[in-house]
Amino acid sequence: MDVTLAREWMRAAAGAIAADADLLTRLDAAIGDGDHGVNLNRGFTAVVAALEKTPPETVADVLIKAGTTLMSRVGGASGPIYGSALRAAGKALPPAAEVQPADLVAALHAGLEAVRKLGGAAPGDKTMVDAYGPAADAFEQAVAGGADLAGAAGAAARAAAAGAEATVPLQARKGRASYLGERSIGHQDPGATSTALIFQALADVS
Amino acid sequence: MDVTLAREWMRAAAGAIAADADLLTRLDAAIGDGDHGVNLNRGFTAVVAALEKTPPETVADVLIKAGTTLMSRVGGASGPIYGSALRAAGKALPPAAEVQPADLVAALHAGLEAVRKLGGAAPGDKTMVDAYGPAADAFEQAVAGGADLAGAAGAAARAAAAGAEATVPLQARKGRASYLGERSIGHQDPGATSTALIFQALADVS
Amino acid sequence: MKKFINDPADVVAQSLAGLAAAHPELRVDTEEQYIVRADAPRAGKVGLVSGGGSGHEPLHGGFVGPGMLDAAVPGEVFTSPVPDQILAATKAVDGGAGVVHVVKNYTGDVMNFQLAAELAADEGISVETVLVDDDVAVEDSTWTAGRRGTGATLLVEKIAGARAEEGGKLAEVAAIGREVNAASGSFAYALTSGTTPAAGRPGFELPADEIEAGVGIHGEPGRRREKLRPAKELVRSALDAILDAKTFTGPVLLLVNGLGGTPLIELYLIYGEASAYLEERGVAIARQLVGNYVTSLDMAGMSLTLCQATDEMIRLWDAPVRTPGLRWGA
Amino acid sequence: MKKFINDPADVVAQSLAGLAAAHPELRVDTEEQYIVRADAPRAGKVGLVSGGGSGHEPLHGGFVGPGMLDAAVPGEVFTSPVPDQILAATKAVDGGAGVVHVVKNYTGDVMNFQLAAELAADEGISVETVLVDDDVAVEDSTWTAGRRGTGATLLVEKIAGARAEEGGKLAEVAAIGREVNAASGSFAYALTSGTTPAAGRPGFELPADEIEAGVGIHGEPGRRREKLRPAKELVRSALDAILDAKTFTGPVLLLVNGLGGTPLIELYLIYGEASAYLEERGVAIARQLVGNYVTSLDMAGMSLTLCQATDEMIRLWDAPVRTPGLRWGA
Ligand SMILES: Nc1ncnc2c1ncn2[C@@H]1O[C@H](COP(=O)(O)OP(=O)(O)O)[C@@H](O)[C@H]1O
Ligand SMILES: Nc1ncnc2c1ncn2[C@@H]1O[C@H](COP(=O)(O)OP(=O)(O)O)[C@@H](O)[C@H]1O
Ligand SMILES: [Mg+2]
Ligand SMILES: [Mg+2]
Ligand SMILES: [Mg+2]
Ligand SMILES: [Mg+2]
Repeated sequence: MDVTLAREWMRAAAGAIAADADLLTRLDAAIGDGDHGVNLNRGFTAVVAALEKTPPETVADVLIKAGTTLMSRVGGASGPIYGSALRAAGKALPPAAEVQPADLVAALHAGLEAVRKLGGAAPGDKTMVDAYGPAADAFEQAVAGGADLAGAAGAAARAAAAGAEATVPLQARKGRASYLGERSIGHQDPGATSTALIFQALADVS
Repeated sequence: MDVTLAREWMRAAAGAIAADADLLTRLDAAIGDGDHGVNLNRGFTAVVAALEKTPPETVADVLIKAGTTLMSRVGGASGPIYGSALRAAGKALPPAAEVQPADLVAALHAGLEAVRKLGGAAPGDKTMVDAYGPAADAFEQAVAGGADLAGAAGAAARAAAAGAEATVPLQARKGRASYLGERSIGHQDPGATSTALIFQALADVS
Repeated sequence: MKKFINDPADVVAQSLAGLAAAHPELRVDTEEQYIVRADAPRAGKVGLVSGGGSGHEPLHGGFVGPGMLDAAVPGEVFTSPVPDQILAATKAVDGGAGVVHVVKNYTGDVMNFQLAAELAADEGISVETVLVDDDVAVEDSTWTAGRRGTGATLLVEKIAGARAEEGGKLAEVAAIGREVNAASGSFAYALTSGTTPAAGRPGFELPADEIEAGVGIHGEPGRRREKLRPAKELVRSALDAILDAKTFTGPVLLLVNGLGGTPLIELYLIYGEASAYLEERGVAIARQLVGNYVTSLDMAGMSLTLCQATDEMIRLWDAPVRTPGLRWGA
Repeated sequence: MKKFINDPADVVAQSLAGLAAAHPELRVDTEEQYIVRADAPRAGKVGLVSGGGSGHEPLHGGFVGPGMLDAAVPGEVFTSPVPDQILAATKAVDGGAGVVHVVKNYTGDVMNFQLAAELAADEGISVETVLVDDDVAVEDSTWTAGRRGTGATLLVEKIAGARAEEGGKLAEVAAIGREVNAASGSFAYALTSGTTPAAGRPGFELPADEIEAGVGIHGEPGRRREKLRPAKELVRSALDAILDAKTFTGPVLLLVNGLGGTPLIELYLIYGEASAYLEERGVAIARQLVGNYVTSLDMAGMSLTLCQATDEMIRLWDAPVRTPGLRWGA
């Protein structure tokens, strides 16, 4: 992945979130407070603007700038979570204009670790961890099996989508949806859904 | 009309208003504030209770007590108006257990005069005057033509109903409906409608 | 209809009972149905009484207390109180210096207060009536019952209340009240109708993109139906209507009033638009108030009221007031 | 969706601009998006900062002023503010004695305030956080994000604010705030959902005869759906839930809070029922407040909050406060 591709990824993610903002908001209205799509759309629009204003020169800096922007523009639960994920991922990368799939494996895991440290969610708690975890694992396995970026990103995207869908029958234990208790069952987690969109964006540009 | 009939009239009026309270309220919601049925129902229920508690011995006292009760229980525009109408009508009657149709002619006109004095409404202003006026005139003419109470009351009831219906095309110039300007056109006046019910009650018991 | 009530017929009585329990500094006569300052009657002080149908809270019961009303007389929802009730409140606050009735210009209110004033006169109490008729949406002609009393009622009650509190005589208190009313104009928009407990359904039904312009505070339809427009445009239209109907050169008192179901976040946005437009029109704002004060049950809507304020009015506006609904300096 | 707005994206910013215009006694940083007392920072005084998503007005911006908050940080509607914003407000009120953050227990609020506190610490400002989690509708277990912060937030802000105003030290202000929170419990019912400007439709749709029990203040569905019942029964169920979850022997502070779209006439009726039932249960009421204070946009609903009050809390509750949304003694 080179710095151009990294920026394209963020642009594609922003596009996907804008396109599905309404879906994300509707999912959040069902078991949360109905702002997830609006939140992320505001944040990723700002990310695209920030990356255009002063284009970073390393992949790491693209991710760090994206994360910092999300953190200072999104608010809510998803702002700090996506923000620290991207910042941690960026910080785990070598400071280079181009990074290798193996570097990205480490970065993805560092991001996941940051999410779990900040939010304390375990797999099965019906959060974005349920899409992010399987995606990071699938990416790692694909790379270990010799896949190139496109192949690994495709595997991650499929795993994230499956993970997001698999949140439907779960009862939420973190975030706003947990207030609903059993009534959270039967709905797909909005954060896991947006995570799947972001991995799909990576697959699309790779 | 004897004192028993006078009390039956008030009871029948109360019954008719209770039965049509919802209609009166709906008419009032269209061009007023949607309380006419509730107002009159509260008032006439109190009238029936008051007449039962200490039954008056003259027709005049039935009407005065009914008017006083309405005035102190109804509120709104219709409370003072119906209240003073009945009180003025009662005061115009001889203090007797039984009164003649000619006495009632004078009483009805005294009541109408009180309404016009208190509220200042002229015929055609889309108020209860548009039912009450024709009813009083029809009653008078019937009596002049030799009709008995039943005949005169029937004529008055028909005239009141026609007068109420004739308020539909009028633009209101008094009361709340006047705020609507031209938008008051096309609706029947609730107060004229309740007046028609009260005259119909008289016809029913006569 | 979804409301936190027990029985539509008992709403006013039970709400009054709750008000009495929540505000021990007031005295509530639940029998005669009126609310008075606990220290009423105060010898030598002009009593200030207002009232009207319920459903406009905090008006009027929430404005009883030092510096504002001596008593409030709530009728049934949207129904004027009855003369007996008004008389009882008038007697309760009469300290020998006379009583001012603040009456919103509705046929029912006018008649019932007039009958009460006659009864009070029979008992030797001097009553002066201040009629409030600030709503410029209604034409002031012989073709209507005249302009309605709406937002300016709060201004009249606050300013006349302060004048009475500082010892103003009957004629003086009534005079400043009338002056405030004459200097005021209001205009309101409704996004939805309120629902009375008794009727159980909204007074009118509006399509999703339509609003009523020129509504009063009783759920009655307005002067005309319009398409929903941005707040900025609605504020300008409302202010234009007021500025066209009466002369305002400033400084003004500006009341941005919610009709009950409008969140504060919107009322403050409206205030921002209103103050910007008044500046554009060269009208200075001396004092302002933003909130749900003169309401129409749960109606989503807002009214704007301007009052061309004299120094004297501003002084009285700033005077301490201590009521459940309006309080400062005390 | 019918609202008095111009563009859903600008609602919070434009409403803040209006607040700034309406309250010259406050200072509003429209760039960083926070509201501070005009005299901030005050040397030696502990600063009190709160915030959260917008849509709960007058909470929090309406509670900025002497005796209560030094600053408020409004996020977008129902969305926690961001760390930069919270940091800016924290710096604006830091008078050298440290700053207390009052944070409602929502994942987003907790994270964003925590990040801001870390950034503030980096700049040498001591921050203590008081977490508010009074909503007994949510089980306090590892299976949830813990209880939500709702009505008790007002009590914490008022009482800790008074303690800071009289010169309390950082640890003392935080301690009384935590004490108030620990002593409080709340429960809410919704008759309708509120509508966020961004979503443009109600958070949930309810049939004409159903209500949500155990809702929070973000338009989220509650713990369960129930049939509408008389107010008396709903009040008893809500109080039972609170009295079961925590021990209250009185004297208590009782807050009857409307969620935005509930008329005062209903809130006072509710207060009447609540005070009668508490008497029945042997719980004395020391102080009470009735109104729309911690709202959820235009949601028709109400919450009850009880706080087992110490003499010290009552003393601080009675202390003067001068804010747009709560004012007495000043
Ligand atoms: N503790 C947590 N750990 C990981 N993800 C979380 C946590 N809490 C919430 N989330 C995610 O955040 C999403 C909600 O984001 P958003 O709606 O933007 O914020 P908010 O809940 O503050 O309104 C949830 O769908 C969930 O995936
Ligand atoms: N000035 C008036 N003269 C005669 N009748 C009037 C006048 N004003 C109103 N009314 C009558 O009163 C009726 C409304 O009564 P009601 O709804 O009980 O009182 P309110 O208008 O105070 O709510 C109207 O339909 C009209 O017939
Ligand atoms: Mg959300
Ligand atoms: Mg009516
Ligand atoms: Mg009425
Ligand atoms: Mg949110």
